[in-house]
Amino acid sequence: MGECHLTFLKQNGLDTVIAFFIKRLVTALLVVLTVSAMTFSMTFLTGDPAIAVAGENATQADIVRIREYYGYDRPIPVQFMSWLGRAAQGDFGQSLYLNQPVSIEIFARLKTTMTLGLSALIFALVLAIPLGVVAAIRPNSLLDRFALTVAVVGQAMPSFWFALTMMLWFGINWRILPVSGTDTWAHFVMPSIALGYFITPGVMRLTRAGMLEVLRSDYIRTARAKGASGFSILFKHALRNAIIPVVSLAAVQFGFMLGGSIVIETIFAVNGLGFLAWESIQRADLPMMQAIVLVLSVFYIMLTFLADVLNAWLDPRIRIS
Amino acid sequence: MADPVLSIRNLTVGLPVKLDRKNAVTGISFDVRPREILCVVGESGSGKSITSLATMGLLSPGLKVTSGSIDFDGRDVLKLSNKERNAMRGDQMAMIFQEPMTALNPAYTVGAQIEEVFRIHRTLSAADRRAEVMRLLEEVRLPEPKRLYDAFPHQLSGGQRQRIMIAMALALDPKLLIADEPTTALDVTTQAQILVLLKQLNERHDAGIMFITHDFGVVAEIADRVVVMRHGEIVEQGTAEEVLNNPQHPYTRALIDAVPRPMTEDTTPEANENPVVIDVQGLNKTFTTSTGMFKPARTVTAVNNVSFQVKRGETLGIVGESGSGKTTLVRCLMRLIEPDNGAINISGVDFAAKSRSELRSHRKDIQIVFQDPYGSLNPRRTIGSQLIQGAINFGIPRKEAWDRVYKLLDIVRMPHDSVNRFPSQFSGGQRQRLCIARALVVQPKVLIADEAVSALDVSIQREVLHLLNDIRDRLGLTVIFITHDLRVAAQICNEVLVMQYGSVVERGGVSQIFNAPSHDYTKALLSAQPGQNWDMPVFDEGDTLAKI
Amino acid sequence: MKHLQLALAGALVASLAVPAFAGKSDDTLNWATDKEIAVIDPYFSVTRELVIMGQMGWDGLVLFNSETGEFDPLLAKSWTWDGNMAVEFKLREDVVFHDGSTFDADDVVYTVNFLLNEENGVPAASIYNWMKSAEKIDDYTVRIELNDPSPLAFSYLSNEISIMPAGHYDNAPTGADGSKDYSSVAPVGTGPYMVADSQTGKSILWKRNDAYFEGGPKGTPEIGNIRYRTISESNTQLAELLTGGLDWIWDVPKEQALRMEESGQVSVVNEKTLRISYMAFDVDGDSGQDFFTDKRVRQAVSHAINREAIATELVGPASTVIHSACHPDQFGCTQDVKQYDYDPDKARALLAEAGYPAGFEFDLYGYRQREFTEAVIGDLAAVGIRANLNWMQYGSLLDLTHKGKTPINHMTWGSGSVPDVGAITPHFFSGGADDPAKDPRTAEALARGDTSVDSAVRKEAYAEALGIIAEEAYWLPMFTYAKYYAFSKDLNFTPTSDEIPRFFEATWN
Amino acid sequence: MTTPVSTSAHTSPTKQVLRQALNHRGVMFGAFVVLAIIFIAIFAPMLAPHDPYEQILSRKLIPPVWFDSPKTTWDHILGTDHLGRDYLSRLIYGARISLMIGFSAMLISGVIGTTLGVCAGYFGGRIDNVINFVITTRLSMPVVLVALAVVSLMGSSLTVVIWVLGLLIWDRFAVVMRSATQQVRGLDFVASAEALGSTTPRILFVEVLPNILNHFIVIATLEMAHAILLEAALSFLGLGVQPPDPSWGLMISEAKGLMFFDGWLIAIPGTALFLLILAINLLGDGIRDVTAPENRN
Repeated sequence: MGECHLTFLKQNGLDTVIAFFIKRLVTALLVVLTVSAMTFSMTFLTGDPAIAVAGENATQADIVRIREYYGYDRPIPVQFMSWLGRAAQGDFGQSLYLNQPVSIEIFARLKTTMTLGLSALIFALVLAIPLGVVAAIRPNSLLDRFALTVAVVGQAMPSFWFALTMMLWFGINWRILPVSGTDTWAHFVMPSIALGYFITPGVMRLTRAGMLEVLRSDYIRTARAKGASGFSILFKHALRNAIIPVVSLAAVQFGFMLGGSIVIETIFAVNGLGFLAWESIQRADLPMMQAIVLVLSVFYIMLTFLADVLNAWLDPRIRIS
Repeated sequence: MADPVLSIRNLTVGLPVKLDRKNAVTGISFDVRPREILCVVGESGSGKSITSLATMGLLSPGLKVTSGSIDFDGRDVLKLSNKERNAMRGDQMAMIFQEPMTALNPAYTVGAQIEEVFRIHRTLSAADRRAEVMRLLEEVRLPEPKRLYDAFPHQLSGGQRQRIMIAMALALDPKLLIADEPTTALDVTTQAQILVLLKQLNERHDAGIMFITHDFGVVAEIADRVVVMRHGEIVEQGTAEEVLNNPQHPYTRALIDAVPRPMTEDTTPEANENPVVIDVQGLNKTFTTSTGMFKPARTVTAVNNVSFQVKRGETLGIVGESGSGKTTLVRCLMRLIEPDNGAINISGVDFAAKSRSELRSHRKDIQIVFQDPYGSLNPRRTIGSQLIQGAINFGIPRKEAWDRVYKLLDIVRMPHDSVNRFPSQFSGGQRQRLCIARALVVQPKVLIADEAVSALDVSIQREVLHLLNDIRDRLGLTVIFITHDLRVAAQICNEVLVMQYGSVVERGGVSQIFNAPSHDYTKALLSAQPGQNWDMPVFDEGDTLAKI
Repeated sequence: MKHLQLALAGALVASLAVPAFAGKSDDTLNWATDKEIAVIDPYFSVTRELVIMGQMGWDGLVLFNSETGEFDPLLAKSWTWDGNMAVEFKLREDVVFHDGSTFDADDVVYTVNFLLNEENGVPAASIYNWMKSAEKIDDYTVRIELNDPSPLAFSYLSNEISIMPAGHYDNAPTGADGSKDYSSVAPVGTGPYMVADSQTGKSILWKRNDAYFEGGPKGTPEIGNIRYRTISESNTQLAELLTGGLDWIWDVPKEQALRMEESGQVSVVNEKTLRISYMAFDVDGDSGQDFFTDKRVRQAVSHAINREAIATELVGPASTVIHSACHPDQFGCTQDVKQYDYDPDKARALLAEAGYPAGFEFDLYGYRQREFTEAVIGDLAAVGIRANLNWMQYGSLLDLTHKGKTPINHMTWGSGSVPDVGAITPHFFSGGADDPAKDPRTAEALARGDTSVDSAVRKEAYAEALGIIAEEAYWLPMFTYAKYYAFSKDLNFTPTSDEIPRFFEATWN
Repeated sequence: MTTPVSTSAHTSPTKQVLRQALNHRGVMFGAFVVLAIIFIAIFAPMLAPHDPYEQILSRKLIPPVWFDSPKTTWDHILGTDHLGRDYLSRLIYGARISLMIGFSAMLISGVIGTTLGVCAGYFGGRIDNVINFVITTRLSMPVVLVALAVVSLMGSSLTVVIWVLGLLIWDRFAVVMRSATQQVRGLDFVASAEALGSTTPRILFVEVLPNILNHFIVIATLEMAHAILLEAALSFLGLGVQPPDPSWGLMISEAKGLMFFDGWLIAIPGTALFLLILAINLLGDGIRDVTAPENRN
């Protein structure tokens, strides 16, 4: 890999690469700015955040106190600018509910969500790529149909239903997996499957389509004409090329999973970012909501960037001009 | 004569059901002998590629050999197991394909891809393998083998890639080399080089070469023996000498007859007194491409200070190889692409100076027919609605517009009921006729044909060329004819512009260009034409393809 | 091959088998709610969970005895009232904090003064702003002065005012905005349990305080560890309870509770609470949908809803239908007011009389236990009133009700577990933002009750106000909430109506 | 193989696709189920045996007839829900709401996404850059989270849910339509229409749109399914359609509490939802198959 990057720098010139990074950075900043403005204004769709903070059974006096304490009486643009200024320094303010800095809390939860997201991704890839490959080798065969069924069923099943059904069988009836929590790796098995299964269809279809296309391509015919064995053709020649778009998809899906794990984290009591987001939404914890949306969009942008870099690394046509 | 390395007997390859023909190849038999080049010639759909793929055992799953045998080196390859076949392929028989751009795996260096042949079939040390690859790279005349070894396919030109393919095919000194239209996708100068290379290699190696082509010029250049195929059957086979100069079968004759003749006689056009219709002055167009994320933006000068004039009723040929800027030039001319600067005067209107909305009313003066007969008609609309659109756009009453359409259908020799059909129901040649009709419906002063016949089989090519000439004369059109093929240009043009790297390098009458070219590039183009030394026989009118 | 597969499968199951990390076997009581707890401080967290854990980690001066209805001495040995406006506490001398320091009068004075100092920003002001000051008489005597006569004083002292060691908040870290972050001070109290470990959004582990003083009303803690877990999804709580991952949950919906009881795997108890359900009408017509300015329409709605069915079928056996704007268990809460029985025909007649023979359509707002509200909508539909449900977060809904934008809001009130009408009716009918009617008569009567410590005077004043509310049908009091508790058969636990489970009293069977 | 294959005269591409569709099992199954559900939705008042809103608390949670329970009755074939409402009737009426959510959200997102995608793909240049930025921004916002937040803050009602979903899920339309338009824009018949003096709107509507319609239909089915699933997820968290309107997502969410005990409560609407999504997806896949360029002549 290191060698690859060296060639990559050598062949393109450092300037080009730096220019590319700067361009991406500017776009990323603009996106983040737009997203933050939208989330900030969105959170003022509601009435008075002070009431949410005060909680049930609070008196009017309590609410007024809280409103002044947190500065909700200032004009919204003023609040946005001051929030943005602090956010730029990594300070997203205090959580209204958890009474501690938002950034610390998010950072703590991110670890759990990343663990869950990564294991879900690995599950999805391990299931989807071989299925996609097998389906592409023998289109319309029994295996292809099976793979297609996995894909179609996966797309049609609400993830929460799948999760709860798994919990019923593996957790309650057979008792081979812990129901909820994050204490051991076994706790991550069901949430990872539930979350990963959701993206399996997409990865599988892309692998299948990519393999079908590549297997039809001229260079596979060349490889066959060379006398290469079926195995070498499949893995060395075909998969190597078909996997490139899958890598991008996987990176992007990973981003979606981080933001989409709300339901799964809620069901399996995984105290990750998704759960924090959902709890924050329920208690109208504005600073927390804003920061989570922002962090997730930054993550998404970083992941698409990573996907591009990975693509360039895998695909010499992009890497070297 | 040596025993044949390949001997095909009564080979029949079945087509999957539902198609109009039962077999892709029906009962064909021929031999390939060591050290000989056998050319298999035919138009598209003749079954020539299928024959070669069947020999290699590379037929796509839908196609099945239903009878016959393919004896190679004493064994019937149709009866070999997969493993035996793999062992044979790449070692004893090798193949070169048509599209050098896609035939190499983009993910590996070309060195690694050649090396793979040794990995598969031989046990050699890494150093030995590398040495072998270097030897091969040198043998196929690639510059700087050491650097090329680590290059990826996309970094090479088409010709270089085809040389890599050849090196790969020759790696283990096979007994049989199959080349499936190996030069068709290449520019004519590159084609000439590759043909020379193949001939040289043929002298040094023992391999028999089976060379698939549609181009009789190429056949004349390299063939020892020729097999002519049509609709999956062999219509004629014999030595190159016999088939080229004394073809027996009417189809062969017709095919040869349709080959564009090189310009030999001096036909200086009579001085044309007509007014100038197109006056282009100092046209420039540069593109800035930023194709990849890590690639620096590149500036390409596609059209470099081009000026020319065409008079009414003339046909101007613009000739150049791919990338010479000829297509960009005409698209700028029509303002389908915005030129950077320059003046375009078309019958008194400066196209370059008008705003796009002002331009609309003048668009009818200049029309275009494109190369790809499949992309230039909207698959979702009936032919009629597409033909009439232009007239409607310029406010012609519906009835009159339909009259025009029917009249034009007569001119392009298409039936009137074509208007109710969809493009998918027409062949490539028919579509090109319809495109010509569509362009003419607005009664343009200038018609541009942008490689309008390049995608067509040679026999159909000739018909369309005749049609174009006919229309020009009947309607008093001015035609700009873009082509990469000098021979085609010679058949239809009065004058020719030769372009290279965006610039016009030479301009002159057809006979002047052919007989007394002044620019080196024009000379190179001319000398690269395949089959120059072949004196094409002429047949009676009776043997046109239409009759067969 | 087959054998190998079986062996592998067996190994897999074995390696996955859940360790018994819960329950009697390792002396840990696991309980869960859906809340995330980040702040372990009863003053800086306004959740029910912290009231519960506040009782575990800290002690107040007194403790409410739900059996006798009296206050037992806790950190105080005894007390004497000096008129209505001051009370003097004698303190226990054998109490130590978790950090080893000894409890005395300084700690009480420090705690009260800390609460009263506005700069400290302790959120729930109503629990302490009845106090004027605390004063140390001697090491074990404290005098608390009141601002006004306050009948709820002891309720707050029992449930809400936990005594912190003197100087507890002095070393609080300074937050980003320069203010002190008191909420992150490590919890130290005198209670029967102390915090051993906490992970935000996941769990808080309490371990037994072996140095807890003997002879107090909280008894001596038996169970070694009590772990609180956050599990938001009720199905998951249930699954954990059934598989032994949890020992105790509450707020179980009735049907689930009944099924679990049938299964016999866990103990299920339905216990009444001080929370009531009510519907408040937009009496002023501020919402723009002025149907409910007409008393007959309000009464029609009251007759249309089958509260009895909702209480028995959906809430649970311990739930009762109520008729006045308070909980029957609260002091001063008379049910002797005008009652609106379930009578759809009468409802239709009243509607026709009010000019809506064909009914009408309006927006109904709710936030808690949707099936209860859904049942209300069903009943209203039966008399021709179509209610569009607007389901909201509590905060957003409260904001709307304060602005008077809700034609009807279906809400609940828990009175902070205070068994006195003073904790509910005055909040809603003294002319404040929550007052749907702003009737000066109720405000006047309630003020009389609030400022007296004479039981008779208070009862009479409250009865007057409750009578007006019922007569005018400003509210439709619906029913008392009853909570289903489900817990392990290993656990010996008794629920109380104040919704403060006393885990420190729980034992293993 | 460029062998020209003759097809019978006067068949439009649309008819050819239709003929292929009729032979495609996925399309037929999908179309059958979707049409059946649409039929049920339209004729709900005639098909439903009871008023779906009529509640009888004393008759709650009657199991479906195939259960061995003394409570079952043929009056309530699929039993009753937790408020004693007829489950079959609610299921039938639920088809209306679920379809309406899916269809409306798809329509909103389709209009937004197609407009953006076609403009970006056709005009290119700066417009493309700006629209690309908008798409990236949208993609970077987590859908479920934003939907939850907005619905939670604005209060959930059918209209809010439809608009929030519609305004959030247009990204795939935009991305696909953009690349499809780019592809069509590069074809010569567009250049030729331009040369023939067609106006830009005319080119867009007559030349470009009909040729990207198949992509639109495929994405439309996917997004419709997506919207219905998202609504179900919102409902699961209590923020979807509000009772008493019976969307299938809401029925699942109301039944989930009893899923460990009375599985049928969640299985019935769950299966209905699953079938609908499955059918829509199969339909979309099938349409993609039969309209894919390699399958056309």
